[in-house]
Formats: sequence, C-alpha cells, structure tokens
Amino acid sequence: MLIQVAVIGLLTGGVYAVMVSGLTLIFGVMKIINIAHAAFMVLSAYLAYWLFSGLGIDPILSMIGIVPLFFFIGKVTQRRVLSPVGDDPGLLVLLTFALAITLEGVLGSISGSTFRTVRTGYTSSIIPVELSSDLTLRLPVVRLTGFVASFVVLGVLWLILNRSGLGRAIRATIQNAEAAQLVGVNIARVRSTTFGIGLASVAIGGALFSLIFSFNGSSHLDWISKMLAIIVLGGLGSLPGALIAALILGVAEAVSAVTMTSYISPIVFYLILFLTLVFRPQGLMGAKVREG
Amino acid sequence: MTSSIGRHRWLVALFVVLAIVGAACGSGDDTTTTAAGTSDTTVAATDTTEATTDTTEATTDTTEAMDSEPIVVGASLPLSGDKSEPGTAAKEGYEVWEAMINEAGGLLGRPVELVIVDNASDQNTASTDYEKLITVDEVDFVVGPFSSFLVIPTSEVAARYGYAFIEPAGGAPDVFNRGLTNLFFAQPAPGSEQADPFADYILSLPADQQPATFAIVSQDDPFTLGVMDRLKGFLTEAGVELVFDEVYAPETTDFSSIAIQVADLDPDLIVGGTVFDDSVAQIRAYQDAGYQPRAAFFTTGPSLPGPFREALGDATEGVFAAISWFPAAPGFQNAEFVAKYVEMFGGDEADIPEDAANAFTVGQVLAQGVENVGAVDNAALIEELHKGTYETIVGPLSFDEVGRPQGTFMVLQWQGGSFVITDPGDRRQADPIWPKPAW
Amino acid sequence: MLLQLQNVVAGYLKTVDVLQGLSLQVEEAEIVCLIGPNGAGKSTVLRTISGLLTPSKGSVVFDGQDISGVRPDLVLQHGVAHVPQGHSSFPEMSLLENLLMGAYTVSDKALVNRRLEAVYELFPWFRDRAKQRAGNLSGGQQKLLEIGRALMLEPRMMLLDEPSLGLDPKKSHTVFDTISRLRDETGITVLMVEQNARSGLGISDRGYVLELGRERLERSASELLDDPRVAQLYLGGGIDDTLQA
Amino acid sequence: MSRVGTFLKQYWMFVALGFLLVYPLIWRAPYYHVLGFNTLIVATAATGWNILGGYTGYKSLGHSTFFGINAYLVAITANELGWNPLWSAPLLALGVTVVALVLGWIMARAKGSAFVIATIAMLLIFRLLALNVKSVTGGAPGLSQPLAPWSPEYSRMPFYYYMLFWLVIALLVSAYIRRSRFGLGLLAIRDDEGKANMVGVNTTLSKVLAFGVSAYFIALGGGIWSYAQTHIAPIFAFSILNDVDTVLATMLGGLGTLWGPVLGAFILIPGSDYILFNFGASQFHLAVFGVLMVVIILFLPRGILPSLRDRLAARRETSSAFTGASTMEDLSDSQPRGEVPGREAPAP
Repeated sequence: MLIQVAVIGLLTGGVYAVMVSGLTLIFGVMKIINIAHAAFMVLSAYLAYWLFSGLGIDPILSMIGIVPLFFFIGKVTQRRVLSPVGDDPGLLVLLTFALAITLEGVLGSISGSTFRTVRTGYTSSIIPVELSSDLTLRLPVVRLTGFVASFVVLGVLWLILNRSGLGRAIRATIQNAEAAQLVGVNIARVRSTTFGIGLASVAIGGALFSLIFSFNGSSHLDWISKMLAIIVLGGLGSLPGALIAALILGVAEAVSAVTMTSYISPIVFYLILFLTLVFRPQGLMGAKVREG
Repeated sequence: MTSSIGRHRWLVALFVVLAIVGAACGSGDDTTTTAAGTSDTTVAATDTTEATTDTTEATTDTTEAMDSEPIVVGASLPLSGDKSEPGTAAKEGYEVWEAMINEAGGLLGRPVELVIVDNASDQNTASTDYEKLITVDEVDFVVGPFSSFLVIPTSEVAARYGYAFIEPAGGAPDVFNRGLTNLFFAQPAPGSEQADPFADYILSLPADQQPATFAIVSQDDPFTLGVMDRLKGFLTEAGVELVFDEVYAPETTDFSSIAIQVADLDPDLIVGGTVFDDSVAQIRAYQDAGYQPRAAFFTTGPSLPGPFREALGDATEGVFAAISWFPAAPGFQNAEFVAKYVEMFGGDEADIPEDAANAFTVGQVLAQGVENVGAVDNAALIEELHKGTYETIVGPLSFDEVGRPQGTFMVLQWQGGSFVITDPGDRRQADPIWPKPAW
Repeated sequence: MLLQLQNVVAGYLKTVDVLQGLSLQVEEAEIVCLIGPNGAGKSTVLRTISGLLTPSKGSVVFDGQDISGVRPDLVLQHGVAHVPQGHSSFPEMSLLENLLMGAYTVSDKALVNRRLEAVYELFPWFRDRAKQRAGNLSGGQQKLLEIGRALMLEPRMMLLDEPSLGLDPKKSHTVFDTISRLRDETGITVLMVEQNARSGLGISDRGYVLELGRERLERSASELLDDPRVAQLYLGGGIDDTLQA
Repeated sequence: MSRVGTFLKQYWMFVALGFLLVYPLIWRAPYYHVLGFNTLIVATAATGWNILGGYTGYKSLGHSTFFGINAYLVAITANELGWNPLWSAPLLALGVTVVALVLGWIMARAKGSAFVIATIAMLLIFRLLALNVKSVTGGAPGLSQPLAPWSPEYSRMPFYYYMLFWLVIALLVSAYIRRSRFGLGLLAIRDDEGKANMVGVNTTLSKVLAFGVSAYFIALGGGIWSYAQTHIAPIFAFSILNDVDTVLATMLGGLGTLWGPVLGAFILIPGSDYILFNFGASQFHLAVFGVLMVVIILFLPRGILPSLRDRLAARRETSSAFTGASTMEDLSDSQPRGEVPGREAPAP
C-alpha cells in the first residue's frame, strides 16, 4: 500500500513542480514573492473549466490559447503595476497580495462560489501497472498526464534558460543584476519577460490543476502557502531545487497522511519550512537565497 | 507660518475623514430611525416603542398598507470566503421568500424589505454586522447567517438585544447547549441528527445484508463531527465494526492517500463527513484507488444536485445522503417556492440548493410567528415560537426550549442521474438500491 | 577629449545628493585615477557615467555625445564598459559563458568569436579554464575575468571600480600590471577608482582627489604621489583610509 | 493664521483625543462602539507593529500569532480560573511577549523575504496547533466564554474606552522608543544592518526586543477581542487577514511614523466596514478592496503622512513666502532619510 501511496505522491509532486516553477523563477530574477501566483493559477483553471464546459475544449488543448494570454498579462502586470513600486520586499508582497484578492473578488463575482472541476472522458481512468503477482499499481490517467506535462514544461523552461540568449540574460540577472546591466542586459525587459514566463507556466499548472482538483475563487489561499513551502525548501530562485522539493513534498505528504494523522503532517511540514528559512535560507539545493 | 498651515491642514484632513465617516454612518442612522417611527436619535430604540407604532399602522387597510413603511428584516451572510457557496444559496432563499410574501400582500399588511450584508465568512464581521443591523439600521427582525461557526457568536448579539433569531443552517450541538432561548433552528432536526434515518435504514437491513465494517472520513467541522459521532454510536452499538476513522483539516484537497488506505481495508460502508467539494474529491480518490464499497453516505454534497453531478457524472449512482428538503417534497408552499425560485434565478428545479430552501423555511416560520403575534414584537415572537407549530416546505416544525426542531431528516439516494428519497418510509419515492453499483 | 563631466549632481535619494557639482575630464588613451575618502562619491561618478544613476543636473559627454541619463545597455553601445566593485562575475556560469555575456549585445557570431580569440590572447589561461564555474575562481582571477568580459565589446573606455579590493598585494599587483599592459597594447582609456591610492596612481597618468562630492585637486599622477597632503591623507594604505573617513 | 488655527496647531493632539473620548456619547448606537473598538484594536496593533515593521524595517505578516495566542489564553483562564479578562489580557500579553522574544530570537537570523515567509509559517504552525490540540483549545469549533457583566445597552462602551486607554499607552511607548537610543539603533538597522552593527548597535538584541514590544500590543488586542467576541475559533484568531489589516493601516497612514498607523487604522477599518456593508452583496467588495490596495501602494507608497509632508516641503521650497523651521518633521515624527526602506541605496 505504501508503494501505491508513494507513487501517487510522486505524480502529484510533478504537478506541484509546474505550479511553483514560475514562482521560484520570478523570485530569482525579481526578488518578488508573488502571493498572487496561486490566484493566477485558479484563474487559469477557471478559463480551462469555462472552455471545457462551454466549448468542450480539453484543458490540455486550451493551454495553447491560455499560455500566450498569461504571458502577455504577466508582462503587462510587471511593467505597469510591479515595477513602478521599486524593490521593497514588504511593499511588493502586499501588492501581490492585493492582486490576489482582486482576482479572487472578480472570479467570485463572475462565477459564484461553487467548487468546479473538469471532468473529461478520462477523468477516472486508471492505468494498471503490474509490478508483481500481488502488487499492481493503479496510475490515474489525469495525474499521469499532469506528471508527464510537468516534465515537458520543465524541459522547455530548462531549454529556454540554458540554450537561449534570453535564458542567459535571465540567469545573469539572477546571479548578479547589476553586472548583467553592465554587460548590456536590459533588466527591465528581462524582468517583465520573466514575469510573463512565470505566469505562462502557472497557466499550464492551472489547466492541469483543473483536471485533478476542485477549486473556487477562494482556493488560492490554501495553495499559496504550500507553493511557498516548496520553493523555500528547494532554495528560493532555484528551478532544479523546486523540482526536487516538489517531488519530495508530494511523496512526503502522501506517505505522512498514511503514517500520521492528517493534522500532524502539515504542522511538521510548516515547521520544516520555518526552520529552513531561519537556519538554512539557501534551501535544500544550496543555491544562495537573495535577500531583497 | 509654515508650521501652523502644516498642522492645520493635517488636522483638517483628520476631521474631514472623521466627518465623512460619521456622516456616512450617521445618515443611515437617521433615515432608519424615521422609518421606524421614533424620533429619538440618541438612544437606540427599544422593541416596545417600535411595537406600539407598528401596531397602529397594522390596523390600516391592506391596499394602503402596502404603501406603508416596510417591515425590515436583516441578515448577514457569508457571501464571500469559505462559506460563500451555501451563503449565496441562503441569500437566494431569503429573496424568494421576500418576493413571495410581498406578492401575497406583505406581513401584517406591510411590505417586507430584506437587508442582506456580506460578512466574508468572518465571525468578527458577522457579529459587527448584527450589531449594526440591530442598533443602527434598527431593523425589525433579524434572521440567521449560515453555518454553526457564524450562528454561535451572532445569536449572542441578537440575544443581547432581545431579538428572535431564526436561523437556516447552524445545527451543531454547541449552538443549542448555550441555553439561548431566542434561537430557532429552521430545519427538521438538529444537524447532528442528520444521519439518524440512514442509520435506521442500515440497521433495518436483513442480517445477511448488513455491512460488517465501515469507515469514517470526516472534515474537522463542528457540524460534520456532530453527525459522525451519533452515527458511529448507532452502528458500533449494533455490532458494525469501525475499521478506519480519519478527521482531516478543512483545507485538505488531496484525498489519494486516505483513499488508498481505505481501499486497503475495504470496508463495506464508507461514511464521509463532508461540506461539498470534499465529497467530490473523496469519491474521485476512491475511484482512483479502486475502492468499491457496498454503500456510501456523505453529509453534504450529494444534496447539491447540479455541481455534484457535473463533477462526478455516473459515479454518483447509488450514493446516499441526508436531506431536509427536495424539490418534489410535499411541504407547505413548496410548489410555489420551486416555481418562484426557477423564475428568479433560472436553472432547473433539480438544481435548487437545499440551503436556499432552508433559508426560505426561516422566512415561513418568521412570517407565521409574526402574524400569530400580530405585531412587530420580538419578545412576543420568541414566546410564540416556543409554543406553535409552523407549516413549512420541510414539513411542520416546532421547537423545544433551546430552539431544537422536533422532526427528522430524509435519506436520499442517487438513482439514474438524479436523486430520490428512500427513507423514512412514509416519504419514500423509490426503494433503495443495495449494494450500490460500482463508481 | 574623450569624456567630460560638467557640474554633475547625482545621488540615490531625492533629498541627498552624493555628487554636488562635480567636473572632470579624461583624454583618449589615458589612465586616470580617482582617490578620496569613503563617501566622497568615487563609485558614484562611475555609476553615473555608465547609466546606473541618472544625474539630476549637469552633463556627461562621451566622444562629443551627451550620454547623461542614458540606459546602461545603450551607454555600453557607445563603447564605455563598467567593471563594478567587488565580485561582479556570474558565479553559476562557466568562465566561457561569462565572457560570452560580455558580448551579449552583439548578435554577429563571427565577430563574437573573433573577440573571444583576442581576449584569449590577452589572457591565455582563460582558454584552459573555459569550462570552469566562475564562482570557483580565486578573487584575482575573477577580477581579471571581469576585465576580460568587459573587453568582449572592444570598448573605447573602461571604468574600473576598486579593482584591487579584497586582493592580496601580489594579486593586486598582477591586476594593475594587466591594466597598464592593456592600455599599452590596445590603447584603451581607463577611468579607475582606487582605495589603494599608491598602486592606483602608480600606473596612472593623472589623478583627481575627490571630497564631499566635488573634485578638490587635479594633478598628474606623479605630482599627486609627491604631494605631502595627499601622502598624509591617502597614501597610507587601505586601512588608514577607513580610519580617516 | 486665525486664532483657532493657532490653537489647533498647538493642541491638536488633545482635540483629537477629546473627540475620541466623546465619540461614543455622540454616536450612541452600540454598533458605533463596536466599530470604534475594532478600529482601536487595529490602531493599537498597528502602532505596535510599526515598531518592528516601520522603525526596524522587518515586515512581519505573522504577528497575529500573538493575537491568537493571547485570545486563547484569556478565554481559557476566564473559563477555567475565572480570571477577569480586563486585567488578565494585559498581564497574559506579557507572557505572550516572552514567547515572542524566544521566537524573535530564533527568527533574528532571517532577513528580507525569508523573514516575511518565516512569519507566515509561524502563523500557520500556531493555527494548526490551535486546531489540533483539542483538549486545550476546543479544536475547530473553538471556545466560548462568559458574557461581560454589564448591560447590553452599554455593552461595547467599556471595551471602547479600555482600548482607547491602551492606544494612548502604545503611542507613548512608540514615541518614547522613537526618541531613545534604542530607537535610533532600530532606525540604523532599517537603513543598513551591517553598518549599524559596525557602529556598535547590538542588532540581534535590538531586533528581538522590537519583535517582543510589537508583539505585546498585538497580543493585548487579541485578549480583549476574545472577551468582547465571546466566542473564538482558530481560523479567525490566527488569521493572516488580521495581519493584512494591521500592515495596510500602517502603510496607508505612513510606515515608520508615529501617527501614521493610527491615522491608517481610522481610515481603513471604518472604510472597509463601509465597503463590506454597502457593496458586500457579492464578492465584488473583495475586488474593490484589492484595487484600492493596489492604488494606495502605487500612488501613496509611503503613506498619507509622509506624502503630505513631501508636498508641503516641496511647496516650501518653491515659495519664498515660507520661512521658519521645518515643523513637518515633528508632525509626522520621522526623519527624511530612509523612510522608504529599500530605496535608500541600490541593491548591493
């Protein structure tokens, strides 16, 4: 049974990785903790839901439209709303929080508060994998889809970061913003583009989310703390760190829910988050946290 | 020079702000006071002064009376935040009641006006709202918010000012054990007794069909835990073995681990203490885990037909739940309520939320109580409500000394894409399916 | 005259100006050194030239063109490269990637490769360590890497902020040697801020003494080295400077 | 300048206090007392929070941890031992301050964003504990406690005056700290922690003390709130929305100024109550609140008081008619340097 639980946790962790990849990237480049990240994810989930229930478009397909839209929203938001505020982390945290509740209010006004979820033809399909005569793993198709999609997304992000000029500019900005500026990187553009990429990735996260979980306008509050925990454990700003932390967390969460009561596991988990921040702010992966 | 201007401006700014705030609040104060027919603006009007004024108005003839001052009924509901789902449904229920009673000539010959405010699912805001409704807007009556969480502190506020407090959804044991005499719960039975008829049904099955084992997976919520406690007692006493008992935090969204554990133990009966979205998440997780119980019961969720069916499709088949009301129920004014609801909010009558019906019930109880008293008098109303029996869409209701209703819930089961009432026997629409088909 | 600053006023806060009407000029192929106490605004001068700061008054003219308030990446295109104080390499990137970042604004790949070869020629050891992570290099090596990175644009002028900071005497000697050699071999103009005034002036043609955001004294480097006031105040070495401030 | 103006100039503080003293007598409906009481709780909390967030530059989003702890302590001691919350709340808040000092000492290592998230994590941990340790806290349903003994008609007036008293104390403490050497050290930490350390400020000790003092006034409010509310539950006692109120009030009025947090609270709390009550019929009010918050941060990033002062300073500069000392400084009680944390210097 534990193996089955752990495998499900691993698949869920893959989806977590997509959800948080943009958050950690945005932090790396801009030192902004985007509290609105989960709210944007819920927005994307709603778009996927509406497209599915209205036009019958599968969330995986609807990403084609949602992703560029979110990229654009992210770019504009960064330029018009975030960048004029400067670089005080406290102010920026509050500002993104304000964005989050604005989104919550708008979504709530439009769609009410009913919990939604996308139910496709393959929602409750299972792929059985026989490991041995007495152990058959049951892999839910939606989670498997999410897991595979997450690796595609992370792969694309990895390629952008490591094999393109833009990626070099982004990495340079993460490592030393001033020096990047001095070799001719247009920091303002890198920042707005990164925010765009961050939101584009969470748009994908949201579409996958709509297949697996149910949500309403207020759901983002439950998710943002989990997302923060993952990127902190992975080392703020570190993409590989976020992936590993997401997988570890997915498994740990699933296994601990079986071995402990469901209340103890989140306490332990926030305690680890707290202690990591205080005693090892560079996270698990050792990438330096940048205080801003 | 600079200094005086500087300080002066600052001070002016402060006073302007305070003045605006004062004016904004004060103006509402004045108009409502006039409306209530008293001229005393400095002291909060008491029920007696209002009552005398209103009694005189009530004697005027009906046609004229419909132009007279309305009877104002205030409520604070969770229209945003955690409980916004049922809160919005309750608002619709109240609005249907307002529309219907006004079409029928009003209350005591006066039109009824609802004042509904949003408390954002926050206890503190809810209490403050009732303070304001009672002491500033000076509404004639208040009706309850949604969920035991919000009912507990707000009923204290109403008690402090001697207002009757009829509420649609707050039936946890804590609601009644504080000994408040002004509170009335407008459902057939206290929330914790919701699953009693289901327990009766299970125990009425022939011995060879009865489940041998059961599992409880419940949200940490005063209402669901209350229901679970009673059900647990009934079943274990009758010899059904409880093999798994899990309480999860309200923010839990992923049930896969719990489901795999349940699947491993494979109990005959699964009972979910749910508030809606978690019922969907649980069932999906059980599907993924390959768990097929012989029967499944969820406290809330299956009773919200539209979203439940949309989220689960055919997996709904055979699921049990408790319900206080359903569209085809024979209760007083039920057909009119259903028609009016569809007229006002659209949709299919099968999609009318139970919470809307419970709010409408509150209106029915209030209206009959007030008509019996014959005046706007909360003290008399409280006394009356403890005595009388009221015809409602959930059947006749009467209340004990702490406002506990004296009836029973119904058991529903999903059959063929919608639900039917299977118990108690006198309201049965179809025989229960046992064991349930696979989901 | 290649660079001319006239009555420049600039600072980080609206209310407090670090530079309070500073003027200076640099000739083609010259090495000029700025010295002065902490807080005199030496680094601020460089930051204002490279566009990291926008002057509120006054002008910065480079090669006849006014570049005051121009964005850093555009100043770079004019041929002014800035090597800031402390570590400014990209620690997680390889040495080669760092050099390529220097030519970030150049899209012509052949040109980039030509320049890379030229930099390799100046610093042959770069080639052997091209794959090494920049963060693993020693402090002196990193400083040379930063200078090499700046050279990838073939700038006409280089702004160096405290190139010897945190280096032991032997390594800082290597760095100063390299700067001097660079000027001789490529004819590049250098404007440098140096806490270690003796070494800085040692390779410079001219120097300015800055105090309280203005230039106090402008002399040839040798005159400044002989000036008893300067000797007393600024030539004692890095630690003394701190005490003076 | 008229004589009234001169009078106001010299005694505005007493005029404002006088207004607050007579307010409940003018607006008699208990609702206004509740509103005033809620506002005073936030004003007191914001004044306390400002000592850490404004003076020291460490913006905590988890200080309602201490609000919640004291709310529970007061409720439990009232139920089990019969302690009167009016004296137990300030006393138990001292105990909460000890807890805060320990937590502050642990967290003194974290800086910037890490500190902000750590404070949120702290809040979540305590909330989960409150939900889980059912034997003590009653779990999710929460705890009820006895009603205050006075008559309902005046029910909220004593709470109002009680909290007004504590707001005055909080302001005195804040003003005292602001003028003390300790306060100077806090400002130095905000401007540049490294340099503050170099000139001999014991930065760790200062931060921990500021953490504790700010926790005291927030804890105090929690204790009294618990009594006035008569019923508390974890999700409301340990709510990040409480922190948002506090932080927003401070930022609205003016971060790091003496009077800003109070002014901010007196605008924010009645204002949001007004919005909720009048536009609350849908989730639309959340959007209104969010947009308002964005607008304030974008256009009044330093808060009302400092922005007003800037405008006046600019006018003084351009108009030769103005002479005399710069009195705006005493008004907002803040120095021109470093009021915008993070803007004094570029990122290193």
